[in-house]
Amino acid sequence: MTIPVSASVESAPGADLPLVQLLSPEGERLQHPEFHFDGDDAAIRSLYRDLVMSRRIDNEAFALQRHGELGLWPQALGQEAAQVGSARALRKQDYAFPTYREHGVAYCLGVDPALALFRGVSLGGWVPAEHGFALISIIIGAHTLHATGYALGLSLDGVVGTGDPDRDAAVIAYFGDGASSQGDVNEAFDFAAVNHAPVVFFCQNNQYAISVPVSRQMTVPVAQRAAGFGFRGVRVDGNDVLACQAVTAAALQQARDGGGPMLIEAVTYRMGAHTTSDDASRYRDADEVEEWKAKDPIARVEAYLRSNGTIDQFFTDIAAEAEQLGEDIRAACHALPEPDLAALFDQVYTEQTDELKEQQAAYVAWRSQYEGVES
Amino acid sequence: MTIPVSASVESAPGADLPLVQLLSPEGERLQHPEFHFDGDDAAIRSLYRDLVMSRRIDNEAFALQRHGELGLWPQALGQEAAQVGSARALRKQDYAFPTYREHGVAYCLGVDPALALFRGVSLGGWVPAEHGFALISIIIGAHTLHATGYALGLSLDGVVGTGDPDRDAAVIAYFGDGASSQGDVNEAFDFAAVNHAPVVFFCQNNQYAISVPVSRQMTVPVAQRAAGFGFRGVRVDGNDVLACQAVTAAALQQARDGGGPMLIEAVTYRMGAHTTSDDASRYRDADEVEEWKAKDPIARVEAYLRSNGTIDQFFTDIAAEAEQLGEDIRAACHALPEPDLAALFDQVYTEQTDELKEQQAAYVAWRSQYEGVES
Amino acid sequence: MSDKLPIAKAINAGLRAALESDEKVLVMGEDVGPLGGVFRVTDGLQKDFGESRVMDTPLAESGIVGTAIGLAFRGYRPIVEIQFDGFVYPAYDQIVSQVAKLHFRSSGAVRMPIVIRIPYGGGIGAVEHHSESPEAQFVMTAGLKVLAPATANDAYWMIQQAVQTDDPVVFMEPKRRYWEAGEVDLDSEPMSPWQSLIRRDGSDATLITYGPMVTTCLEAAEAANEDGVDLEVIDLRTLSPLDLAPVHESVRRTGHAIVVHEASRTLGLGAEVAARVTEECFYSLESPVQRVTGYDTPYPPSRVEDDFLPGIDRILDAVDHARAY
Amino acid sequence: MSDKLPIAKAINAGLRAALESDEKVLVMGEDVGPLGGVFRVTDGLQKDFGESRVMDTPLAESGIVGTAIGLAFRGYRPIVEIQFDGFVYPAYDQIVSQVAKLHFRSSGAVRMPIVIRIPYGGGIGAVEHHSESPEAQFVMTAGLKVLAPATANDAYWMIQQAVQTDDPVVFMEPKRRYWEAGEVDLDSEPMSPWQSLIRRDGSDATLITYGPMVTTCLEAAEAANEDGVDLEVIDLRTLSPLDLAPVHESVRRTGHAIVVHEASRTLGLGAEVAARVTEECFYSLESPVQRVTGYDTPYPPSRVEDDFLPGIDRILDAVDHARAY
Ligand SMILES: Cc1ncc(C[n+]2csc(CCOP(=O)(O)OP(=O)(O)O)c2C)c(N)n1
Ligand SMILES: Cc1ncc(C[n+]2csc(CCOP(=O)(O)OP(=O)(O)O)c2C)c(N)n1
Ligand SMILES: [Mg+2]
Ligand SMILES: [Mg+2]
Repeated sequence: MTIPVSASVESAPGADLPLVQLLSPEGERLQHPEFHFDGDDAAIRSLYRDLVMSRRIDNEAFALQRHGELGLWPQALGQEAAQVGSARALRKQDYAFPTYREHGVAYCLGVDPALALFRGVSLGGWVPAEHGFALISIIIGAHTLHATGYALGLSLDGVVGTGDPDRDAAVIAYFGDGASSQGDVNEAFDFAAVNHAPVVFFCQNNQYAISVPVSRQMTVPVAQRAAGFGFRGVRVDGNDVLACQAVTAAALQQARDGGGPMLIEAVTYRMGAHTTSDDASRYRDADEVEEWKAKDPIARVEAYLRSNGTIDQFFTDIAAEAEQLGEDIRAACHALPEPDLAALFDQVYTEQTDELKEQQAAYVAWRSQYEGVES
Repeated sequence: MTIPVSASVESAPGADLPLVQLLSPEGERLQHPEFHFDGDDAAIRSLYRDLVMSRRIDNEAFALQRHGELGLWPQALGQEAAQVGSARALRKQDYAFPTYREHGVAYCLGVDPALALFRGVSLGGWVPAEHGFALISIIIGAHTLHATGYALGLSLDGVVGTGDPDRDAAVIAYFGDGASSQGDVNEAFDFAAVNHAPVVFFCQNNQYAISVPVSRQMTVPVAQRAAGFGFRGVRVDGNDVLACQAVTAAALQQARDGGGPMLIEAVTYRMGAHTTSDDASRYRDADEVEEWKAKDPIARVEAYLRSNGTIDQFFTDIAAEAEQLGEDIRAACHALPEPDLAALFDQVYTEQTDELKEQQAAYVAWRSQYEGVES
Repeated sequence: MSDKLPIAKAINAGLRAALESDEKVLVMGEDVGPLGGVFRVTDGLQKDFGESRVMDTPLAESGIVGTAIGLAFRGYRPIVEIQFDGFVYPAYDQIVSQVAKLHFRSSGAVRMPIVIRIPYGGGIGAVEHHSESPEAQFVMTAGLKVLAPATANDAYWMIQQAVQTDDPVVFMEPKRRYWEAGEVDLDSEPMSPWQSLIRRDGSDATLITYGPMVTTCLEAAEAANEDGVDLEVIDLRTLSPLDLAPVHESVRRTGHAIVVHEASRTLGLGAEVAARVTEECFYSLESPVQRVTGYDTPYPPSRVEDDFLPGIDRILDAVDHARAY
Repeated sequence: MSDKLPIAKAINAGLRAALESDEKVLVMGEDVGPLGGVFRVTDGLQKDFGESRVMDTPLAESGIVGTAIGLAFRGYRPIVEIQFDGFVYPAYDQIVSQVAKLHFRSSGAVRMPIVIRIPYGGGIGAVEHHSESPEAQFVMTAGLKVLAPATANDAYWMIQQAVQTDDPVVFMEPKRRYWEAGEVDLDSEPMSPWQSLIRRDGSDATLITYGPMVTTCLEAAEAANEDGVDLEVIDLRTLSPLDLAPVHESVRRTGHAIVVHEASRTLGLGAEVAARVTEECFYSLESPVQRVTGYDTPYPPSRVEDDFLPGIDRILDAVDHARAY
C-alpha cells in the first residue's frame, strides 16, 4: 500500500473555505460583518502606491540578480497585498519579525531592500531597533519564538492594555505555509497562548514551500491551528490589500489591548519561483500560475480606483516614482561597500577575545603579503 | 504589568468540559451516544485484575526505591485506568511507544517492569520487537515522532485498511500534558495528519509536568489541538477504565482501518510526586490530592463489581495474586545482573570499531589491576 | 563577609544578587518557580521576585531559548535554566544558529546577554540523558562564551559576572558538586571569570581540568604527593574563550600535560587543549598531552559510571605514563 | 564499465542503485520529490520509485529524522536529506539523543540503519546557514558514523555502502564539488569506506584532509611540487571512526602534519587529529601539527568566504611554517 498523497494545489486544504475579502479581484468593494477597511480613497491610493513600489523593488532586485549583482533573490511577486496590507497596520511602537521574502513589509517600515544580504556583503543590513524590523531569519520558523519573546517583553514593560494608543504595542511574526510544520512555530503558538502575548502570527500561505505544495504540510487550513492552542485564527484573501490591512489592524489592536495573540492566514500565491535559484516548472503547471494572475493584488486596486474617479495622472506619477525607485535601487546596490573580513573578527563578541585578536592579526598579516599583487 | 498567570489546578483548561465517561466514580455504568464498552462483567473483572496488578507493581517499585534498590521511580499511582484501559485496546500486531511512567501499559503487554532502568543496570531492559513495546523515552516528546514513523511504516507495509483484523495494525504513542508543548509532539501531529498515519496519540493529562500545572502548558484542552491539525481529539475520563478502553479501541480501529490518527486526552491525576526525587508539597495542596482520591480508578470498578454480584472470593484471590506479584518483583529486582562496562563497548555499533576496541582493551587492562583488590 | 555554602546555594545567592541589581534580569525555565528547580538552585526566587521575573515556562527547550532571544531583543537579560545536560539539544538550533550569531549577523547592533545554565556531568546515579557533558558543542560555536565554575566561590561570582556579560554565556554547573560546600567571599572584588587559575602548584606534571573534575584532580594530586610526585592543577574556569597562557607557562615548567574531563575523548575539550598546548609548548613537552576522559561510548547505566568517569587512579596512571614516556 | 560523472550525479546514481537493490530503502526530505532536491541529487528518483519510496516531507527537520527513526524501527532503511548544513540543528536532538543511542540503549536489539545526507561546506556564494561544516558535532557523538567522500567514485560507492551499514551514518556531501566530474567505476568491488586513502605520495610533509578540501590540498601539493616540495595528501574519507593508521605511518616518514578543513579551528576535526597524531608520532614529529581551517568566527558574508576558507596559499604557508620549525 502507498501512503495517501495529494499533491495538487486545487486540493490545498481549505481551498473552498470562505476568506475575509473586502475587494474582489474585479475591484469591487465587499462588506464583511466584522472586518472593515476604515480608510477613504486617498488611503487606498496610498496603499496602491506602496503595492507598486514593493513590486518595483522586487522586480528591480530580481533583475539585479539576473545581471549577477546579487547572489540570490526570493521574489515576493504576487504577495504584495499581504505584505503591504499587514505592514500598514503597524504602528511606530510595534515590531515585526520577517522572513527572507518580506520586501514589501521592509519598504513600508522604511527599511532598505535586503540587497546587502543577497549580494553577500552582509548577513544583516540594518539596525533592527531603528525600524522595529528584525533581521531576516533564514532558519525557517525560529524567529516566531523571538517574536513571542519580544511580545512577552512588551507585557513585562507594561506597554500592553494601558489604553494609550501611542504606547500600547504589539508584535507581528511573518512566516510561510511550510514554516507552520516546524516545531518552533508551534511552540511559539503555545508560548504566546499561555502568556497571552501581544503577538500576531501572520502566515502568508503562498501554496508552496519551495516545491512542496501546502497539501503536504497540512490537511486543514493553518488558520485552524490557532483554535487548538486557544486563540483565534482568521483566513483572509491575501491578494486583497484592504482585507489584509483591516484584519491585521484588528488583530494588532486586540494584541495591544491585552487580548492576546491571533493567527492570520493570508491566502496568496507565489507568482515567481521560490528564489532565482529555483525552477518552478519542475513542480507546477503554468495553468495554475495563470489562474492566480487573474487575482493579482495590484490590478484589483487599480481597477477600483479607476472606476471610482482616480485620474490617470495619479497612475502616471506612481509609475514615474517607481521608475525612479528602481534607478535608486540599482545605484544603491552598486554602491554597497564590500565587507572586510578583518573587521568581522571584531563582531563575534561585544568584547574581542585574545584568541580572535590573534587570528585577526594572523589574517591581516597573511593578507598583507598579497596586497598590491594581482591575483 | 505582569504576565497573566493562572497556576491553580481548578483553572486547568477545560476542567469543566464534558468527558467521555462510562463508569462514574461511584461505580455506576453510564451510557454515551458514541462510545460503548463491549465487554461483559468477566471482562471488567479482567480489567480490574490488571488495574490492581499495575498498582501493585508501582507500589512495589516505589518501596524498592525507598529501600535503596532503585535509584528513582516515577509513580503511576492514580493513572492505572488510563494505562490499562488504553493498553487493553491494543492487539498483538499493534505497537506502543511509552514514556517513563507507563508501568501499567508494560504490564498489560507482558513486559517486565522497568526495574533495570531505574536501578541503573541498563538503559533499556527489553527487546521492543518482542512485545510491540518500545524502550522508554526520557527525552520528552521525541518518541511521538518515532511512533508516527512506525505508523508510516505500517502503511507502507500494507497492513492498514485491508479489513483483516489479525493483520491491520496501529500504533499508540503515550505522552503527558507537559509534553504537548514540545515542538516534536506537534510535528508528530502534523506528520501523522498529512500522512494519514495509523497512530493514536494518547495524552495522560495528569495535571502536572513535575511542578508545573497544566494551565502553564495550554489554555484549552489538549484534545482540541487535534482539530487544528486536521484530525479528531476526544477527552475521556482518564480514571474510568471502561471509557479509556472503549475510546482507545475505537481510535485504534479507525487507525487500523486507514482512517488516520486520533488524539485522546485522558484526564487524570498524578497521585504521587513526579518521581521519588520530587517533593510535591512544594507546589500543590493536599486538598487537591484528596479531591482526586475520591475519583480513584480502582475503587469505582470494585464498587461496580461488588454491587453487581462479584463475590468476595474474587477480590481475595486478586489480592493474593498481587501479593505474590509483589514478591516476584522484589526477587526479580535483587536478581538483576550488574552491568559490565567492558561489554558495553560492543554495543555502541553493530560492528565494533578499532578505536573502541582499543579503548575497551585499555579499560579491561586498567580494571584488571584492581581485580581482587577491595576498594 | 564570607559564608560556607554548597555550590547550589552559592549559585542561588548569585542569582538573587543578579535579580536584585538589575531589574532587566529574568529567570526562566521548567520548574524554576514554586519548586525552585529540581536542584533547588532557584529556590525562593519566584516568591521574592514574582512570577514576572522568575517564570515557569511550558515544557519546550527551543521555546524557552527562543523566547529568551526575543526578550533580549527587548532589552532583558534572561537567565535560562536547562533542567539537565541531555535536554539542551532540542534548543541546540536556537543556541548555535541564533543566540550565538545574532551579534555577528547584526554587525554588533543586537546584543544577546543571555545566560544558559546547564547542570552537567555524571556521578549522581541518574538515568539516561541526565549525566552528559555537552560543553564541547558550545565551545566550538563562535559567538558563545562558556564558563565552568568548580568551587562555591566561583559559582557565586561567575554567575553574576555571566549575567553582566553582554555576550551569551553557557554556564556549565557541576551538578555532582552541587552539595559540596566551600567558602564564599561575599564582598571581595572577584577575579575575572575569563581567566584560568592554578589551584595547586606543582613541578612534575600539569593537570588541566575544569568543573566537577577539579576536585578529583586535586585529590589525585594529594595522592601523588604521597608518592613524591608534585602535580600542578589548573582550573580552566572559562572554556570559551580558553585562557591557556597559564597552562603553557606551567607545561613549559613541568614538561607534561594531562587534560581531564568527563566528556568522551573524541573531540572533547581535551582535543583542543592538547592541540594548542602542543602548538605552544612543542619543545618543552617531554610526552604527548595525555587525555583522561569518559570513553567514546554513550553515557552508560549509572551502576558503572564510576568506571566510565575519570577517577584518581586513571589520572595517576596517565601521569605515570607521561613521566615514563 | 566506467563513466565520468559530477559528484551530485554520482550520488544520484548511488541512491538509485540503493533503492533498486533493497526495497526497504527509502528517500525522504524536503523537496526530494518532483524537484529532485535543490541540488538535483534525488533527481528522477520519485518518478521511478514512486511517492511511497521517495517522500517529500513537511518542513521540519526534527520530524524528518524522528519519523525516519520510527521507520527504522519498522525495518526500513531511510535515507534522509537535510537540505543544507545549517538546517540540521533542529534535528540535532533526534540525531544525538535517539539515532546515535538507540542501539546502545537497547543493548543491540534495535538497529538504526539511517543515512543522514548533508550537503556541507562553503564556497558557493550562499547566504547564512548554507555554508557550514558541522561534521565535528557528529564525529564527537558516540553511536554515529560519519563519512565524507571527496571524489565522484567515492560518492557513488560510499553512499551505497552507507545505506548497507546497519549503524546510522551521517553522510557529508561536499556541495561545492557537486558539479566537479570524476571517473566512476561502476563495476569494481569498492574499497571499504572506513579507510583513509593516500591520494598523493610525498615525502616532505603530510596534508590530512577530507571532503571539499581534498581537491584544494592536491592543488596545493602540485604548487609545492613546482618549488621542489613533495607533499603527501591523505583523504580521510571516514571521519568516524577515524582511520589514522595511514596518517601515522605517513607522519613518521615526513615528520610534519598539516590538517586542513573548512570548519572553524576550535574543536574542529583538526583538533582531534592533532591530538592523536601527536600521541602516536610524538618522537617523529619535527613540528607541531598545523591546522589550516576556517577562522573562529561564524561563517562570514559570502563575498569574503574565499579568505575565510583555507586556500592553497594558506596551506603552503603552513607547510613552510612546519618545515622551518
Ligand atoms: C530549518 C530550515 N529548513 C530548511 C530551509 C530551506 N528552505 C528555505 S525556504 C524553504 C521553504 C519555506 O516555505 P514557506 O514557509 O512556505 O515560505 P515561502 O518560501 O513560501 O515564503 C525551505 C525549505 C530553511 N531555510 N530552514
Ligand atoms: C526534553 C526534556 N526536557 C525536560 C525533561 C525533564 N522532565 C522529565 S519529566 C518532565 C515533566 C513531564 O511532564 P508530562 O509530559 O506532563 O508527563 P508526566 O511526568 O506528568 O507523566 C520533565 C520536565 C525531559 N525529560 N526531557
Ligand atoms: Mg510558502
Ligand atoms: Mg503530566
